[in-house]
Amino acid sequence: MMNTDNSKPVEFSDYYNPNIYTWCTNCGNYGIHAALKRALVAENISPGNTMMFFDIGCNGNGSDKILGYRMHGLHGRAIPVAVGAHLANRKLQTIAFGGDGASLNEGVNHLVHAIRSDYNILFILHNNENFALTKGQASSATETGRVCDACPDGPVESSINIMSFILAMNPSFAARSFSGDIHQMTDVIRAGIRHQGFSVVEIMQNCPTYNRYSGHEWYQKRVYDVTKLADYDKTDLKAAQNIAQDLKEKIATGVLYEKPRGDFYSKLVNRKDYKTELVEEVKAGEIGKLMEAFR
Amino acid sequence: MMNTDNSKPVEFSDYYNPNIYTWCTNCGNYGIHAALKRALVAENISPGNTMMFFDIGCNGNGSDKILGYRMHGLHGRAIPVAVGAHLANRKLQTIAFGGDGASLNEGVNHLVHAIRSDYNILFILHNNENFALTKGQASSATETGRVCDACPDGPVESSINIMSFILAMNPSFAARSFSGDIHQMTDVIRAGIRHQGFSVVEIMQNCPTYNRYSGHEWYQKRVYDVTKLADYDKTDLKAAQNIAQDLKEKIATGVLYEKPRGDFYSKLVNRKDYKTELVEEVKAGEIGKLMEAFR
Amino acid sequence: MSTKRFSIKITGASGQGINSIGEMLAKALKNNGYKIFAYREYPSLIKGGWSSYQIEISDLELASSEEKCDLLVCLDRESFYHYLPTVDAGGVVVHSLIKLKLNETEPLKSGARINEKKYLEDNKIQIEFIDAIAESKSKWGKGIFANTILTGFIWKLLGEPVAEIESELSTFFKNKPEIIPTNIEALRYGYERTTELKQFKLDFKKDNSWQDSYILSGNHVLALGAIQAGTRAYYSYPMTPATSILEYIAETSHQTGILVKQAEDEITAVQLTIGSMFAGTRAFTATSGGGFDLMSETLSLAGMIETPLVVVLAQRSGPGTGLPTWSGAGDLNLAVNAGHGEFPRLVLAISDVASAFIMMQLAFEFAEAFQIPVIVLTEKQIGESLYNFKKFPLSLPIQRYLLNGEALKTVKSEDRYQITESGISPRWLPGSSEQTYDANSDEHWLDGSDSEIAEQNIQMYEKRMRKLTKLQKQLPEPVLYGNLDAENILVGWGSVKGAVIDALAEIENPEKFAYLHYEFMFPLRTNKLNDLVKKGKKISLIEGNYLGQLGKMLQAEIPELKFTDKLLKFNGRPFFVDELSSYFSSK
Amino acid sequence: MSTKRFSIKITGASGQGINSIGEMLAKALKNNGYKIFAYREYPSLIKGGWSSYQIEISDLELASSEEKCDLLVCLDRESFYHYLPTVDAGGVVVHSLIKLKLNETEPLKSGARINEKKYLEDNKIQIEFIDAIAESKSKWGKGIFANTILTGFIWKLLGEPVAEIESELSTFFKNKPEIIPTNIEALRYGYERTTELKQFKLDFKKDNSWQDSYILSGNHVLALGAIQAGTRAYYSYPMTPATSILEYIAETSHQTGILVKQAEDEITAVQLTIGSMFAGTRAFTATSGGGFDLMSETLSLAGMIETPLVVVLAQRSGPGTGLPTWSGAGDLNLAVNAGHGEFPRLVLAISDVASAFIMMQLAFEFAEAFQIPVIVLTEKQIGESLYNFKKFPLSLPIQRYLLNGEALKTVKSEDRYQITESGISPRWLPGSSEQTYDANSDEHWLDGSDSEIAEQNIQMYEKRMRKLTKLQKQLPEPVLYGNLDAENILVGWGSVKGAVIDALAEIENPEKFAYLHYEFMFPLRTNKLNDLVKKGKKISLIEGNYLGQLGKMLQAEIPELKFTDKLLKFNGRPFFVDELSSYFSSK
Ligand SMILES: Cc1ncc(C[n+]2csc(CCOP(=O)(O)OP(=O)(O)O)c2C)c(N)n1
Ligand SMILES: Cc1ncc(C[n+]2csc(CCOP(=O)(O)OP(=O)(O)O)c2C)c(N)n1
Ligand code: SF4
Ligand code: SF4
Ligand SMILES: [Mg+2]
Ligand SMILES: [Mg+2]
Repeated sequence: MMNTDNSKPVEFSDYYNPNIYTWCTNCGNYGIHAALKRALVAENISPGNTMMFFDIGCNGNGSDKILGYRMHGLHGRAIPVAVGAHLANRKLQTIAFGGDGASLNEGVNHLVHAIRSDYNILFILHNNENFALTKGQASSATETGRVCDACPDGPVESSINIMSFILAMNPSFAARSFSGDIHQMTDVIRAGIRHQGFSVVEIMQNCPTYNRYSGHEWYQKRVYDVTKLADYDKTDLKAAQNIAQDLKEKIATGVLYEKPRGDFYSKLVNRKDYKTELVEEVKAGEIGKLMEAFR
Repeated sequence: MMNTDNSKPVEFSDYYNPNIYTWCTNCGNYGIHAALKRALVAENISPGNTMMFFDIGCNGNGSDKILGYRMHGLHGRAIPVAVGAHLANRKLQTIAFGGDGASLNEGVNHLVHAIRSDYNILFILHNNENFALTKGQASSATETGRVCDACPDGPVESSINIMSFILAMNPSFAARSFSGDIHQMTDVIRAGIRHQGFSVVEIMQNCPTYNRYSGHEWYQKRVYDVTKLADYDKTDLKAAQNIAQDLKEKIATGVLYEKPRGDFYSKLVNRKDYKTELVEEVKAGEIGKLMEAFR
Repeated sequence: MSTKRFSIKITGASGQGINSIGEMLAKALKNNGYKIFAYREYPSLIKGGWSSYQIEISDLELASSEEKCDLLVCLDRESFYHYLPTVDAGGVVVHSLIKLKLNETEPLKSGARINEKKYLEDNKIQIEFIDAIAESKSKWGKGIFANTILTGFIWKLLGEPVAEIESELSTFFKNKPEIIPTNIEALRYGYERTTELKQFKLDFKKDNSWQDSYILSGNHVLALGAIQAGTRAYYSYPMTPATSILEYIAETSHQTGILVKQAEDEITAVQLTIGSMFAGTRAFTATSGGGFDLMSETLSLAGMIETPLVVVLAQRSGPGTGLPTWSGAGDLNLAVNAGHGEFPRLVLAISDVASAFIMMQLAFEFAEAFQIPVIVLTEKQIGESLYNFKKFPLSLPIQRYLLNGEALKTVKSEDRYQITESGISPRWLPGSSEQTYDANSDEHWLDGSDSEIAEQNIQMYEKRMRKLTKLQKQLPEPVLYGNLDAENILVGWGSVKGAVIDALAEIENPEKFAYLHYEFMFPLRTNKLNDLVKKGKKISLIEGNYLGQLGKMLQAEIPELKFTDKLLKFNGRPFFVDELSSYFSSK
Repeated sequence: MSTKRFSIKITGASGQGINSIGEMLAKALKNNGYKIFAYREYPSLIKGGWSSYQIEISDLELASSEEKCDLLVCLDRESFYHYLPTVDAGGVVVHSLIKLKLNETEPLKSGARINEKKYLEDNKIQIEFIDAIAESKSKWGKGIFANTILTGFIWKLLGEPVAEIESELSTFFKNKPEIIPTNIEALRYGYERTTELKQFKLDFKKDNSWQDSYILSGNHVLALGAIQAGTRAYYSYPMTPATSILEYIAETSHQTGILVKQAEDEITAVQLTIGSMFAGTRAFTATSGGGFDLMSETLSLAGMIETPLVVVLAQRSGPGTGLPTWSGAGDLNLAVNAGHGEFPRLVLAISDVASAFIMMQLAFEFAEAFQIPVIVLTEKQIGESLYNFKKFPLSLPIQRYLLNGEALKTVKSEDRYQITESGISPRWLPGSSEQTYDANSDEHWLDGSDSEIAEQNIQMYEKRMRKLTKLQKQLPEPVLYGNLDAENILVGWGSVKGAVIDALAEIENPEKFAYLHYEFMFPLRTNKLNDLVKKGKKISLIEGNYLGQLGKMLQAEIPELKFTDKLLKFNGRPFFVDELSSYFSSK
């Protein structure tokens, strides 16, 4: 179920979709798409060998602006549907995308359980700290007290630091980047693709329209790359948890944590001896033996 | 909306419901109900002043074996329905109950968000490490690899340490107890009732029928009460997180963490000047002023 | 082109400010004594795409739009391409598109530009370019007065005196007084600008008493109806076209004291709602189809535990995410059948602002009187269109149907789910007595305790379902509008009403038609329709969906019912008055 | 008491082991050449309450139970109180209740004990006490052989030779050979025990070829049907009465290699399923009503993106949590209407084991052929009853309806949602071509890209809905059982079939009746029924719900259809053959 003649290297233009982007000027999503394409090209994965699952949200409006086998599904559900596809055909690269609203509000259950289940997919979380597509309401990542649409006094709930949340769930791979840094995004996405297990990449995504608090410059001033720290050990979960906490002064980016531990499918005892993918196995099942037990 | 003539102290028998319990012999739920009643009596809260919200699960089968204004609602939803009731009438004591399946599987979103929202209710989590009512399937709290119903090889997913999960969400009150210790359960339930905010009490609940791994004696040997530790500081979140991790050798119980920070309702700016409860305010709204804006 | 109304379409990309132009014009027109109706189209994205703010002007009260327009204003190219074909013969186009080149070839594929040159010529449409941004820049050093210039220019084309629009502009910017003077200048500049275009003349009777009429969206009025009904808590998760209810209730929460919680998802929103209703306040939630699906398990819960619940289902075009910012009426079957198992429910459908106000009050009334879930259907077309009207309909008295006073002293736990003839059992609130009960989603007996005894199970099931019989008896029959003796009857529900009634007011042969309008969708009353069927009337169906969902429901009740015609529309657009007028005229 | 069958009810509290006794007896009986059917009642709790394992014995193939029984065995008091009234006149009761005192007064309230003494006398029922635990203790030092003693005793009452039950017991305990010898002793002890009771004689023809027939539950066969159809992944969240599908597929997963994931909730389960189907394997999920509600948004998604999906809805009695371990057929309306917006779907209803096997294969066939969601209804009564049968029905060839080979070389992205006459567009799997597409839940155009252009929106909507027309044409008409020329026609679906057909085999006047059975519930085929209506037959409805849901659907299609009678049952119990026999006989 892989079609590509791998002799021809994948090019950036292979992902070109003639539909016109509909994001606002300076929206961070442009950078994310650019990095995504670069990473896929660098990994030599063609559109025909990629499955992408988009959530409903501004981020998801990119689904028809790129190529690949895509689904633009339901709000909050990009992760489980991607996992289902991945389990059926692991030969293709599976990537899911979701906003902070999708991932921490409507679909937080999926994030929690995907991390503990170790599905081997890449999840890119577009964190713009609001529900952008519905015009700027608060998400779990919106700062407490920040006035926004439908919330004249700002939310009273504690805000969730998404990376801290992810790291508290004991992931096997967690990276953070910023939509203004295409190089770093490309790198962490590539690392996420290569990691065997559930790879979460949180991207702090500019939303000049609804998030005027932390814009491009604001982030630019604060982000730093952990790989540039002399003694950073990305296999140390506690260290990652500590460094991820600051979202005000110095914001850690890069692969904050990575410790492979095998993925879901490869731990399934009953699939150990199979060389084929589920998608290749659809044929009349052998029920004769099973029926014998009921005589 | 409070009916009780408070002059007459509440008695244990006030909570007596003639329906016969349907739990298995030695089920930990018996002890939990006993402690619950004791705590309510000790706090002098009558059934008529209590609202209890039961989940679907073995724990929820207690709903018609006690008195109080009760709802036995949907699987996984005890928390939000309890919160809705509480917000409508804070004069009554609101308590929600749920199993580990309900709280970490079907309804984990509610647990995450109730903690960050600081609703002033008590939540009692019956953790028997399985889906008991549906006959013993794995929950998120079931140990990895533990063979159980519908899982002949045991779950491959990482198991969730429920108290660690709760503490990672930065709660304002988190206690753990064991269904074999009625005194301690009574104490932590009372502390939870008194706490202003979302109080989670995890009870490690014996399920002799489906959880033969960690029975009464097993726990008995391992639990210790943090209040008996000379230098335990229950306002230190990190300390609580550390001490909560061990579920194998020495299991910490008691109020592990408590740091009041005000509850949801009292943070609502537009409710500041109200002396009444929402339930007392239902009358024709004054829309005249509002309409002026549309001329 | 209708002589009974004049319509202006202001179009542009999302984010270009067409709504501000539209609102200002709409208010100024109504302050001038005209009656207006405004309709909006916009895409599901934040910037770009094409969108429109369309204003109808008349001396009749309106509740619908034309598909065609008399004056089209275009701020961006996509909008021009898209909306040009909607300009009526003899109409006018004003645009700000630098170096616009009209297409002169026939379109080859779906969605492509029409032969614009030919269209303009064939239809004798005048077109004029105004480089408003450049003019603004050259006058005031920056482009931001472009929209004000255009507003002034449009006002001039309408032939209205400049004073009215000036005063409306001042009101519009009242929170930024510093910018008013230059905007007034820009407005006058636009108004006085020379033009080749013909000037329209609004040939409608002005009604001075109309000046302090209201302009409100259906969602505003829906929220006001709920506030009128004593709502004290609102729980919701944003979803178009219900989001503006959340926005409005939140924005006014300091005035009303309503507790507003944006929940983490729709399941939470509806569970919070039923929790609050259980405790005894009035609360509701609103969502669209996808969110409603998620709430449906809770509808079934409400039916079982006999706890009142009010859920607004604001329809858009489905399935899936569908056309999230467009209208539709395809969720009637869903509202009637969602939620597992069998339980009594009431489904109401709002059709316009008056109906929004009353239906929300009735929703609470019936939910509490019958202890059932009530689903209120509305549509993007109703929720986001702007209606112009003078008087709010009647406020209904609030009744709670709760035990209190003496009754509470003798009540027993077993009364809560008493088997009664009507199916309605006594209800009292938590905290009001020491006789407590279990609102048990497991099948239960009198005090809510579990029961698996067949005989009790039947009795309790029948008791619940009997409420449906009583409820149906209590609901009104649908209302017949138009010539009550007409030969041709149209049956419909929802926003269809506005378009049909407006069309009947515009055609030559209105006496041939009547319109039977359903607002109480389930359980259905069918006597009136049955009579019409018996009288041999020609009955036709009009609905905003593909399947003719109401039609099927009616046919299940009235065997003899056959539809002469079915007018079904399911492309996200509402029924337009002009398409209905042609339909009627052709009969 | 039917002469065509004999029925034994083994009753006790949950956890007392009645299922083991039942299973052993059932297998031994079928090994003896009898035909059996077993039906289970149990409460929604782990220990306690009352439950029963009922075995019907006959020389006819059976698919239903009697309400009454000939032999009642009671291991605990609650069961005795509850089930005594189900013992038929002339029957026998065996119990182990120490110091049981029969009630001799009339019951005062619902659910209370009947006047037991009078009931026994009036009906000439013999009763005997066996202190099986004490006897076991006195013989072997511990009580655990009590059930085996009772099994031996029952076998003796049936008048069957002891060898058969001995060999079945050995098979039953084959994994614990060390306990077999003492159990055999206990069995013989029970068999040889003296008794005052009359001995029955099973007066049925033995069929030796029946010895290697199968005994399986409906859920087993449903799973086997899915395995036969090539299912490679199963995703589910436990919920009675669907849980045993999960259990069975998990237990056999080493043999089948099926990937099994118990999901964190139902939304996840159905999303995993549609994801796997999108990628091109065959996967499905099963749940009951409450979980189905949560899945309904995904049905709508599947409809929109035209991705095959198979969901089993295992019905129990609702609403809410309802009677979680009891049966019902109240979710037909839900299956037909769940999920927002309009989209084509297929609803199938299983009626017994043969149907379970075929319907699961057809579910995948239609889901893939039409690229639609397929909902398969079943019931606790079917899923958890044990059917005894000899041959699995036919296996259907597997077709995938996917582009492959040469076709893939010329395919274009725009082919994916091509507008076709049938409504079905080409589908090819991810990875099979570099021409990719967007399965877009937003309304879209040919390659799945967003579209808000009215004309395209209509075309795509109509294309999807056209599939419904083709599908309906392709589905078979319902099957008419019994005397095809009969005057009285019963129409029904689901487990009703077994009871009706069994009853027709037992009554004196079968020629007066025929039964029209629906398995394809939506879209409905109504020609056959229409013909019967036109012929003036008396049509009656039989359904396991209150509203007569199929009846209403049929009436919406066939105006002339009136029901002479409605047999509606909604107390968690299936239709029993004896209640239907009396109904028929009274006609
Ligand atoms: C079930 C459901 N509920 C609500 C919505 C409406 N909705 C669409 S996008 C969105 C939030 C988007 O926020 P986020 O996930 O952060 O994405 P962003 O737009 O910020 O990229 C919501 C609430 C929906 N489509 N479906
Ligand atoms: C929506 C829904 N899904 C599934 C079920 C079936 N169900 C009932 S209880 C339960 C799990 C119970 O586990 P837990 O919450 O840990 O409670 P316990 O029985 O262990 O006390 C499940 C899956 C249900 N009632 N509703
Ligand atoms: S609203 Fe924000 S996230 Fe959405 S397109 Fe605009 S800038 Fe991007
Ligand atoms: S199964 Fe477990 S939790 Fe349920 S009643 Fe029995 S012991 Fe208690
Ligand atoms: Mg966002
Ligand atoms: Mg549990």
